[in-house]
Amino acid sequence: MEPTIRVQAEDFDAGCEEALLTQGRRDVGALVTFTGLCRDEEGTLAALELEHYPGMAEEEIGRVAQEALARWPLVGLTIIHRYGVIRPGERIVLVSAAARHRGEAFAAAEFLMDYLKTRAPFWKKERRVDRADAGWVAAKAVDDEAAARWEKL
Amino acid sequence: MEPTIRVQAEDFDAGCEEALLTQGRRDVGALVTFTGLCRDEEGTLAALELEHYPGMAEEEIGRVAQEALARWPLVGLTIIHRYGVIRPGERIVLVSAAARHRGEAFAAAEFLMDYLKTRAPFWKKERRVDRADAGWVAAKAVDDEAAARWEKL
Amino acid sequence: MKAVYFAWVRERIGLAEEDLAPPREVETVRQLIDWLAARGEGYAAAFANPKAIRAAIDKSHVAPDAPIAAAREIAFFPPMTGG
Amino acid sequence: MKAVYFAWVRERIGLAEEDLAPPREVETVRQLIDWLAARGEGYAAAFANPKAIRAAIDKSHVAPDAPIAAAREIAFFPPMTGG
Repeated sequence: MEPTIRVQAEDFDAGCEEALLTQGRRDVGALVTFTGLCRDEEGTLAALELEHYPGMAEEEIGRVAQEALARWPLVGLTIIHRYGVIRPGERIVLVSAAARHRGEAFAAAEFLMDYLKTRAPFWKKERRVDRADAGWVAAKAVDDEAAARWEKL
Repeated sequence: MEPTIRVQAEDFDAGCEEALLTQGRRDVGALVTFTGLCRDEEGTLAALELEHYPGMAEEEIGRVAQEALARWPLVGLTIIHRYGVIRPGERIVLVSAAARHRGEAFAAAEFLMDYLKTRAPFWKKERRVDRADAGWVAAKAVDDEAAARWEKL
Repeated sequence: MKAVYFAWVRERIGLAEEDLAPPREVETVRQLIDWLAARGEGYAAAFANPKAIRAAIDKSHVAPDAPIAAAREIAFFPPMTGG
Repeated sequence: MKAVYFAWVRERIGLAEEDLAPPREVETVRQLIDWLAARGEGYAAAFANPKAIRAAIDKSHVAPDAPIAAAREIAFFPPMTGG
Protein backbone atom coordinates (compact mmCIF):
# COMPACT_ATOMS: atom_id res chain seq x y z
CA MET A 1 0.00 0.00 0.00
CA GLU A 2 1.45 3.33 -1.10
CA PRO A 3 0.58 6.18 1.28
CA THR A 4 -0.34 9.60 -0.11
CA ILE A 5 1.97 12.26 1.36
CA ARG A 6 1.78 15.94 0.57
CA VAL A 7 3.65 18.94 1.96
CA GLN A 8 1.98 22.07 0.65
CA ALA A 9 1.19 25.71 1.30
CA GLU A 10 -2.40 25.34 0.09
CA ASP A 11 -5.35 24.38 2.27
CA PHE A 12 -6.84 20.88 1.94
CA ASP A 13 -10.35 19.41 2.11
CA ALA A 14 -10.62 16.68 4.76
CA GLY A 15 -13.88 15.31 3.37
CA CYS A 16 -12.38 15.04 -0.10
CA GLU A 17 -9.30 13.21 1.21
CA GLU A 18 -11.49 10.79 3.18
CA ALA A 19 -13.64 10.12 0.13
CA LEU A 20 -10.53 9.33 -1.95
CA LEU A 21 -9.45 6.71 0.60
CA THR A 22 -12.77 4.86 0.61
CA GLN A 23 -14.52 5.38 -2.71
CA GLY A 24 -14.96 2.25 -4.81
CA ARG A 25 -13.65 0.09 -1.95
CA ARG A 26 -15.42 -2.60 0.02
CA ASP A 27 -12.62 -3.66 2.36
CA VAL A 28 -12.48 -0.56 4.58
CA GLY A 29 -14.32 -1.01 7.87
CA ALA A 30 -12.84 1.94 9.75
CA LEU A 31 -11.57 5.35 8.76
CA VAL A 32 -10.00 7.64 11.35
CA THR A 33 -9.15 11.18 10.30
CA PHE A 34 -7.25 13.67 12.42
CA THR A 35 -7.29 17.32 11.44
CA GLY A 36 -5.04 19.74 13.31
CA LEU A 37 -6.17 23.36 13.26
CA CYS A 38 -4.69 26.68 14.30
CA ARG A 39 -6.21 27.99 17.56
CA ASP A 40 -6.32 31.70 18.34
CA GLU A 41 -5.28 31.15 22.00
CA GLU A 42 -8.12 33.24 23.40
CA GLY A 43 -7.69 35.88 20.75
CA THR A 44 -3.95 36.48 21.35
CA LEU A 45 -2.63 34.68 18.25
CA ALA A 46 -2.74 36.49 14.92
CA ALA A 47 -1.12 33.75 12.82
CA LEU A 48 1.40 30.92 12.73
CA GLU A 49 4.34 30.93 10.36
CA LEU A 50 5.25 27.35 9.59
CA GLU A 51 8.81 26.87 8.35
CA HIS A 52 9.81 23.48 6.95
CA TYR A 53 12.81 21.67 5.49
CA PRO A 54 11.81 21.03 1.87
CA GLY A 55 12.63 17.52 0.78
CA MET A 56 13.34 16.22 4.25
CA ALA A 57 9.75 16.98 5.33
CA GLU A 58 8.33 14.64 2.67
CA GLU A 59 11.03 12.01 3.27
CA GLU A 60 10.63 11.98 7.05
CA ILE A 61 6.83 11.81 6.86
CA GLY A 62 7.33 8.91 4.45
CA ARG A 63 9.55 7.11 6.97
CA VAL A 64 7.02 7.65 9.76
CA ALA A 65 4.27 6.37 7.43
CA GLN A 66 6.28 3.21 6.70
CA GLU A 67 6.67 2.61 10.44
CA ALA A 68 2.90 2.85 10.86
CA LEU A 69 2.35 0.46 7.95
CA ALA A 70 4.79 -2.02 9.51
CA ARG A 71 2.84 -1.91 12.79
CA TRP A 72 -0.78 -1.93 11.58
CA PRO A 73 -2.39 -3.51 8.48
CA LEU A 74 -3.70 -0.28 6.99
CA VAL A 75 -5.47 -0.40 3.65
CA GLY A 76 -5.17 3.35 3.00
CA LEU A 77 -3.22 6.28 4.40
CA THR A 78 -3.08 10.00 3.59
CA ILE A 79 -0.87 12.55 5.36
CA ILE A 80 -0.88 16.25 4.48
CA HIS A 81 1.16 18.94 6.25
CA ARG A 82 0.95 22.60 5.36
CA TYR A 83 3.64 25.26 5.63
CA GLY A 84 3.61 29.04 5.35
CA VAL A 85 1.31 31.51 7.10
CA ILE A 86 -1.69 29.86 8.74
CA ARG A 87 -4.36 31.86 10.55
CA PRO A 88 -6.64 30.85 13.46
CA GLY A 89 -9.39 28.50 12.31
CA GLU A 90 -7.33 27.22 9.37
CA ARG A 91 -6.14 23.64 8.97
CA ILE A 92 -2.48 22.69 9.51
CA VAL A 93 -2.21 18.91 9.24
CA LEU A 94 -4.29 15.89 8.23
CA VAL A 95 -3.76 12.20 8.94
CA SER A 96 -6.36 9.81 7.57
CA ALA A 97 -5.94 6.08 8.17
CA ALA A 98 -8.18 3.39 6.65
CA ALA A 99 -8.20 -0.14 8.04
CA ARG A 100 -10.45 -3.16 8.34
CA HIS A 101 -10.97 -2.68 12.08
CA ARG A 102 -11.33 0.45 14.21
CA GLY A 103 -8.56 -0.32 16.72
CA GLU A 104 -5.96 -0.36 13.96
CA ALA A 105 -7.16 2.88 12.39
CA PHE A 106 -7.28 4.74 15.73
CA ALA A 107 -3.86 3.51 16.85
CA ALA A 108 -2.19 4.27 13.53
CA ALA A 109 -3.63 7.80 13.32
CA GLU A 110 -2.59 8.65 16.88
CA PHE A 111 0.88 7.11 16.42
CA LEU A 112 1.37 9.11 13.23
CA MET A 113 0.42 12.39 14.89
CA ASP A 114 2.67 11.72 17.89
CA TYR A 115 5.59 10.90 15.59
CA LEU A 116 4.99 13.78 13.19
CA LYS A 117 5.05 16.18 16.15
CA THR A 118 8.54 15.11 17.19
CA ARG A 119 10.14 14.00 13.91
CA ALA A 120 8.76 15.93 10.94
CA PRO A 121 10.99 18.98 10.25
CA PHE A 122 8.50 21.82 10.76
CA TRP A 123 8.85 24.79 13.10
CA LYS A 124 6.09 27.11 14.24
CA LYS A 125 6.58 30.82 14.82
CA GLU A 126 3.78 32.72 16.52
CA ARG A 127 2.63 36.17 15.43
CA ARG A 128 0.85 37.71 18.43
CA VAL A 129 -1.98 40.20 18.09
CA ASP A 130 -0.41 42.66 20.54
CA ARG A 131 3.29 42.32 19.72
CA ALA A 132 5.39 43.25 16.75
CA ASP A 133 7.92 40.45 17.24
CA ALA A 134 7.04 36.83 16.59
CA GLY A 135 8.45 34.03 18.75
CA TRP A 136 9.32 30.42 17.99
CA VAL A 137 7.12 27.83 19.67
CA ALA A 138 9.13 25.69 22.09
CA ALA A 139 8.99 21.92 21.73
CA LYS A 140 6.86 20.38 24.47
CA ALA A 141 8.04 17.60 26.78
CA VAL A 142 4.49 16.24 26.60
CA ASP A 143 4.95 15.64 22.87
CA ASP A 144 8.18 13.73 23.46
CA GLU A 145 6.37 11.62 26.04
CA ALA A 146 3.48 10.98 23.67
CA ALA A 147 5.91 9.71 21.03
CA ALA A 148 7.96 7.70 23.55
CA ARG A 149 5.00 5.63 24.75
CA TRP A 150 4.87 3.87 21.36
CA GLU A 151 8.40 2.54 21.94
CA LYS A 152 7.11 0.24 24.65
CA LEU A 153 4.52 -1.47 22.45
CA MET B 1 -21.85 22.03 24.79
CA GLU B 2 -24.81 20.32 23.12
CA PRO B 3 -23.77 17.32 21.01
CA THR B 4 -25.43 16.68 17.65
CA ILE B 5 -26.95 13.19 17.61
CA ARG B 6 -28.80 11.68 14.66
CA VAL B 7 -30.22 8.20 14.08
CA GLN B 8 -31.24 7.97 10.45
CA ALA B 9 -31.72 5.68 7.46
CA GLU B 10 -30.07 8.16 5.06
CA ASP B 11 -26.37 8.32 4.28
CA PHE B 12 -24.29 11.16 5.72
CA ASP B 13 -21.36 13.26 4.48
CA ALA B 14 -18.38 13.07 6.86
CA GLY B 15 -16.68 16.12 5.36
CA CYS B 16 -19.83 18.18 5.77
CA GLU B 17 -20.23 17.13 9.42
CA GLU B 18 -16.57 17.96 10.12
CA ALA B 19 -16.96 21.37 8.51
CA LEU B 20 -20.02 22.12 10.67
CA LEU B 21 -18.00 21.40 13.82
CA THR B 22 -15.16 23.74 12.94
CA GLN B 23 -16.45 26.50 10.69
CA GLY B 24 -16.32 29.99 12.13
CA ARG B 25 -14.43 28.70 15.18
CA ARG B 26 -10.95 29.56 16.39
CA ASP B 27 -10.79 27.41 19.54
CA VAL B 28 -10.61 23.96 17.90
CA GLY B 29 -7.07 22.59 17.74
CA ALA B 30 -7.91 18.96 17.03
CA LEU B 31 -10.71 17.18 15.21
CA VAL B 32 -10.89 13.38 15.19
CA THR B 33 -13.51 11.74 13.00
CA PHE B 34 -14.27 8.05 12.95
CA THR B 35 -16.30 6.63 10.09
CA GLY B 36 -17.44 3.02 10.27
CA LEU B 37 -18.16 1.40 6.91
CA CYS B 38 -19.70 -1.86 5.73
CA ARG B 39 -17.06 -4.36 4.52
CA ASP B 40 -17.91 -7.05 1.97
CA GLU B 41 -15.95 -9.74 3.88
CA GLU B 42 -13.98 -10.84 0.81
CA GLY B 43 -17.04 -10.64 -1.39
CA THR B 44 -19.26 -12.88 0.80
CA LEU B 45 -21.47 -10.15 2.26
CA ALA B 46 -24.33 -8.79 0.15
CA ALA B 47 -25.68 -6.31 2.73
CA LEU B 48 -26.26 -5.58 6.38
CA GLU B 49 -29.73 -5.05 7.81
CA LEU B 50 -29.42 -2.76 10.81
CA GLU B 51 -32.32 -2.98 13.25
CA HIS B 52 -32.59 -0.41 16.01
CA TYR B 53 -34.77 0.52 18.98
CA PRO B 54 -36.29 3.86 17.98
CA GLY B 55 -36.20 6.38 20.77
CA MET B 56 -33.82 4.39 22.96
CA ALA B 57 -31.11 4.56 20.27
CA GLU B 58 -31.07 8.38 20.42
CA GLU B 59 -31.37 8.43 24.22
CA GLU B 60 -28.60 5.90 24.81
CA ILE B 61 -26.24 7.63 22.37
CA GLY B 62 -27.05 10.84 24.24
CA ARG B 63 -26.08 9.22 27.57
CA VAL B 64 -22.82 7.91 26.11
CA ALA B 65 -22.11 11.39 24.69
CA GLN B 66 -22.66 12.96 28.12
CA GLU B 67 -20.19 10.48 29.63
CA ALA B 68 -17.61 11.52 27.05
CA LEU B 69 -18.26 15.21 27.76
CA ALA B 70 -17.81 14.59 31.49
CA ARG B 71 -14.43 12.95 30.84
CA TRP B 72 -12.91 15.23 28.22
CA PRO B 73 -13.31 18.98 27.59
CA LEU B 74 -14.72 18.67 24.08
CA VAL B 75 -15.77 21.82 22.24
CA GLY B 76 -17.85 19.98 19.62
CA LEU B 77 -19.31 16.51 19.12
CA THR B 78 -21.38 14.87 16.38
CA ILE B 79 -22.61 11.27 16.40
CA ILE B 80 -24.63 9.73 13.56
CA HIS B 81 -25.78 6.12 13.39
CA ARG B 82 -27.67 4.71 10.42
CA TYR B 83 -30.23 1.90 10.37
CA GLY B 84 -31.85 -0.09 7.57
CA VAL B 85 -30.19 -1.88 4.67
CA ILE B 86 -26.53 -0.91 4.22
CA ARG B 87 -24.40 -2.33 1.42
CA PRO B 88 -20.61 -2.93 1.28
CA GLY B 89 -18.72 0.33 0.89
CA GLU B 90 -21.48 2.37 2.52
CA ARG B 91 -21.14 4.28 5.77
CA ILE B 92 -22.75 3.02 9.01
CA VAL B 93 -21.63 5.32 11.82
CA LEU B 94 -19.81 8.60 12.39
CA VAL B 95 -18.24 10.03 15.53
CA SER B 96 -16.56 13.41 15.21
CA ALA B 97 -14.98 15.00 18.29
CA ALA B 98 -13.52 18.51 18.39
CA ALA B 99 -11.21 19.58 21.20
CA ARG B 100 -8.42 22.00 21.94
CA HIS B 101 -5.77 19.26 22.07
CA ARG B 102 -5.34 16.07 20.09
CA GLY B 103 -5.15 13.63 23.02
CA GLU B 104 -8.62 14.61 24.17
CA ALA B 105 -10.16 14.32 20.71
CA PHE B 106 -8.58 10.90 20.03
CA ALA B 107 -9.55 9.49 23.45
CA ALA B 108 -13.13 10.76 23.26
CA ALA B 109 -13.71 9.42 19.74
CA GLU B 110 -12.33 5.98 20.61
CA PHE B 111 -14.26 5.86 23.91
CA LEU B 112 -17.48 6.77 22.09
CA MET B 113 -17.03 4.05 19.49
CA ASP B 114 -16.22 1.43 22.14
CA TYR B 115 -19.30 2.40 24.14
CA LEU B 116 -21.62 2.68 21.14
CA LYS B 117 -20.62 -0.86 20.12
CA THR B 118 -21.75 -2.35 23.43
CA ARG B 119 -24.52 0.02 24.56
CA ALA B 120 -26.35 1.56 21.60
CA PRO B 121 -29.41 -0.59 20.74
CA PHE B 122 -28.58 -1.63 17.18
CA TRP B 123 -28.38 -5.16 15.80
CA LYS B 124 -26.77 -6.28 12.55
CA LYS B 125 -28.12 -9.03 10.36
CA GLU B 126 -25.94 -10.26 7.52
CA ARG B 127 -27.25 -11.04 4.06
CA ARG B 128 -24.72 -13.39 2.45
CA VAL B 129 -24.11 -13.50 -1.29
CA ASP B 130 -24.43 -17.31 -1.47
CA ARG B 131 -27.19 -17.97 1.04
CA ALA B 132 -30.88 -17.18 1.13
CA ASP B 133 -31.06 -16.90 4.91
CA ALA B 134 -29.57 -13.98 6.78
CA GLY B 135 -27.96 -14.43 10.18
CA TRP B 136 -27.60 -12.12 13.17
CA VAL B 137 -24.08 -10.95 13.93
CA ALA B 138 -22.93 -12.23 17.34
CA ALA B 139 -21.61 -9.71 19.87
CA LYS B 140 -17.85 -9.95 20.17
CA ALA B 141 -15.97 -10.41 23.46
CA VAL B 142 -13.29 -8.11 22.05
CA ASP B 143 -15.86 -5.28 21.95
CA ASP B 144 -16.80 -5.85 25.61
CA GLU B 145 -13.11 -5.76 26.49
CA ALA B 146 -12.60 -2.57 24.49
CA ALA B 147 -15.43 -0.90 26.42
CA ALA B 148 -14.28 -2.31 29.78
CA ARG B 149 -10.79 -0.80 29.56
CA TRP B 150 -12.28 2.69 29.98
CA GLU B 151 -13.64 1.70 33.42
CA LYS B 152 -10.11 1.63 34.81
CA LEU B 153 -9.29 5.17 33.80
CA MET C 1 -47.03 -2.93 30.54
CA LYS C 2 -45.87 -2.83 26.94
CA ALA C 3 -43.19 -5.30 25.90
CA VAL C 4 -41.01 -4.75 22.82
CA TYR C 5 -38.67 -7.28 21.26
CA PHE C 6 -35.73 -6.83 18.88
CA ALA C 7 -33.50 -8.87 16.58
CA TRP C 8 -33.64 -12.65 17.15
CA VAL C 9 -35.73 -12.24 20.32
CA ARG C 10 -38.40 -10.64 18.13
CA GLU C 11 -38.02 -13.29 15.43
CA ARG C 12 -38.26 -16.24 17.83
CA ILE C 13 -41.29 -14.84 19.65
CA GLY C 14 -42.86 -13.83 16.35
CA LEU C 15 -43.94 -10.43 17.66
CA ALA C 16 -42.38 -6.97 17.69
CA GLU C 17 -44.48 -5.84 20.66
CA GLU C 18 -47.39 -6.83 22.87
CA ASP C 19 -49.11 -5.85 26.11
CA LEU C 20 -48.18 -7.93 29.14
CA ALA C 21 -50.05 -8.38 32.43
CA PRO C 22 -47.80 -10.57 34.56
CA PRO C 23 -49.06 -11.70 37.99
CA ARG C 24 -48.01 -9.64 41.04
CA GLU C 25 -45.39 -12.12 42.21
CA VAL C 26 -43.37 -11.35 39.03
CA GLU C 27 -41.33 -8.47 40.43
CA THR C 28 -37.99 -8.36 38.58
CA VAL C 29 -36.73 -8.49 35.03
CA ARG C 30 -35.34 -11.98 35.67
CA GLN C 31 -38.69 -13.21 36.95
CA LEU C 32 -40.45 -11.68 33.96
CA ILE C 33 -38.08 -13.56 31.65
CA ASP C 34 -38.89 -16.83 33.41
CA TRP C 35 -42.61 -16.07 33.22
CA LEU C 36 -42.38 -15.23 29.50
CA ALA C 37 -40.27 -18.33 28.75
CA ALA C 38 -43.14 -20.51 30.01
CA ARG C 39 -45.67 -18.93 27.61
CA GLY C 40 -44.93 -21.15 24.62
CA GLU C 41 -42.38 -22.54 22.18
CA GLY C 42 -41.31 -19.23 20.61
CA TYR C 43 -40.84 -17.58 24.01
CA ALA C 44 -38.97 -20.64 25.31
CA ALA C 45 -36.60 -20.42 22.30
CA ALA C 46 -36.14 -16.65 22.72
CA PHE C 47 -35.30 -16.92 26.43
CA ALA C 48 -33.51 -20.32 26.40
CA ASN C 49 -30.23 -18.63 27.38
CA PRO C 50 -31.03 -15.79 29.81
CA LYS C 51 -27.36 -14.72 29.79
CA ALA C 52 -27.75 -13.78 26.12
CA ILE C 53 -30.69 -11.48 26.88
CA ARG C 54 -30.42 -7.75 27.58
CA ALA C 55 -33.30 -5.70 28.95
CA ALA C 56 -34.29 -2.04 29.03
CA ILE C 57 -37.05 -0.36 31.03
CA ASP C 58 -38.44 2.83 29.55
CA LYS C 59 -35.51 2.98 27.13
CA SER C 60 -32.70 2.62 29.69
CA HIS C 61 -30.56 -0.49 30.15
CA VAL C 62 -31.39 -2.41 33.35
CA ALA C 63 -29.87 -5.36 35.21
CA PRO C 64 -31.76 -8.67 35.65
CA ASP C 65 -32.65 -7.83 39.26
CA ALA C 66 -34.26 -4.48 38.35
CA PRO C 67 -37.87 -4.13 39.60
CA ILE C 68 -40.52 -3.95 36.88
CA ALA C 69 -43.38 -2.44 38.93
CA ALA C 70 -43.03 1.11 37.55
CA ALA C 71 -42.22 0.08 33.96
CA ARG C 72 -44.35 1.45 31.16
CA GLU C 73 -42.26 -0.21 28.42
CA ILE C 74 -39.90 -3.14 28.85
CA ALA C 75 -37.63 -4.28 26.02
CA PHE C 76 -35.80 -7.56 25.47
CA PHE C 77 -33.01 -7.98 22.93
CA PRO C 78 -29.67 -9.73 22.28
CA PRO C 79 -26.33 -8.04 23.06
CA MET C 80 -25.94 -4.99 20.84
CA THR C 81 -23.94 -5.19 17.59
CA GLY C 82 -24.10 -1.64 16.26
CA GLY C 83 -21.27 0.77 15.66
CA MET D 1 29.67 20.19 2.33
CA LYS D 2 26.50 22.26 2.24
CA ALA D 3 25.06 23.40 5.56
CA VAL D 4 21.41 24.42 5.94
CA TYR D 5 19.87 26.12 8.95
CA PHE D 6 16.25 26.41 10.07
CA ALA D 7 14.08 28.39 12.51
CA TRP D 8 16.04 30.23 15.23
CA VAL D 9 19.29 28.54 14.25
CA ARG D 10 18.92 30.21 10.83
CA GLU D 11 17.92 33.54 12.39
CA ARG D 12 20.82 33.65 14.85
CA ILE D 13 23.41 32.69 12.24
CA GLY D 14 21.81 35.05 9.75
CA LEU D 15 22.07 32.58 6.89
CA ALA D 16 19.74 29.92 5.47
CA GLU D 17 22.60 27.96 3.92
CA GLU D 18 26.32 28.08 3.19
CA ASP D 19 29.19 25.89 2.07
CA LEU D 20 31.43 24.57 4.83
CA ALA D 21 34.98 23.23 4.63
CA PRO D 22 35.83 22.09 8.16
CA PRO D 23 39.34 20.80 8.90
CA ARG D 24 39.92 17.03 8.79
CA GLU D 25 39.96 16.62 12.58
CA VAL D 26 36.26 17.66 12.66
CA GLU D 27 34.78 14.17 12.28
CA THR D 28 31.37 14.13 14.00
CA VAL D 29 28.24 16.26 14.15
CA ARG D 30 29.13 17.30 17.70
CA GLN D 31 32.62 18.39 16.63
CA LEU D 32 31.16 20.32 13.70
CA ILE D 33 28.83 22.15 16.11
CA ASP D 34 31.81 23.11 18.30
CA TRP D 35 33.77 24.26 15.25
CA LEU D 36 30.80 26.33 13.98
CA ALA D 37 30.17 27.86 17.43
CA ALA D 38 33.67 29.34 17.35
CA ARG D 39 33.11 31.10 14.02
CA GLY D 40 31.48 34.24 15.42
CA GLU D 41 28.80 35.81 17.54
CA GLY D 42 25.76 34.58 15.59
CA TYR D 43 27.10 31.02 15.46
CA ALA D 44 27.94 31.13 19.17
CA ALA D 45 24.34 32.23 19.93
CA ALA D 46 22.87 29.56 17.65
CA PHE D 47 24.88 26.75 19.20
CA ALA D 48 25.06 28.05 22.80
CA ASN D 49 22.98 25.10 24.02
CA PRO D 50 23.99 22.03 21.99
CA LYS D 51 21.22 19.98 23.67
CA ALA D 52 18.63 22.18 21.93
CA ILE D 53 20.13 21.46 18.50
CA ARG D 54 18.96 18.68 16.17
CA ALA D 55 20.91 17.63 13.10
CA ALA D 56 20.17 15.82 9.85
CA ILE D 57 22.60 14.49 7.26
CA ASP D 58 21.28 14.22 3.73
CA LYS D 59 17.72 14.74 5.04
CA SER D 60 17.78 12.03 7.73
CA HIS D 61 17.94 12.68 11.48
CA VAL D 62 21.33 11.83 12.99
CA ALA D 63 22.76 11.63 16.53
CA PRO D 64 25.53 14.00 17.71
CA ASP D 65 28.19 11.28 17.33
CA ALA D 66 27.33 10.59 13.67
CA PRO D 67 30.33 10.89 11.29
CA ILE D 68 30.12 13.74 8.79
CA ALA D 69 32.71 12.52 6.27
CA ALA D 70 30.19 11.29 3.68
CA ALA D 71 27.68 14.12 4.16
CA ARG D 72 26.66 16.18 1.15
CA GLU D 73 24.15 18.27 3.11
CA ILE D 74 24.09 18.78 6.85
CA ALA D 75 21.19 20.56 8.56
CA PHE D 76 20.93 22.16 12.00
CA PHE D 77 17.63 23.14 13.60
CA PRO D 78 15.75 23.30 16.92
CA PRO D 79 13.47 20.49 18.11
CA MET D 80 10.55 20.16 15.71
CA THR D 81 7.20 21.80 16.49
CA GLY D 82 5.05 20.73 13.54
CA GLY D 83 1.87 18.68 13.58
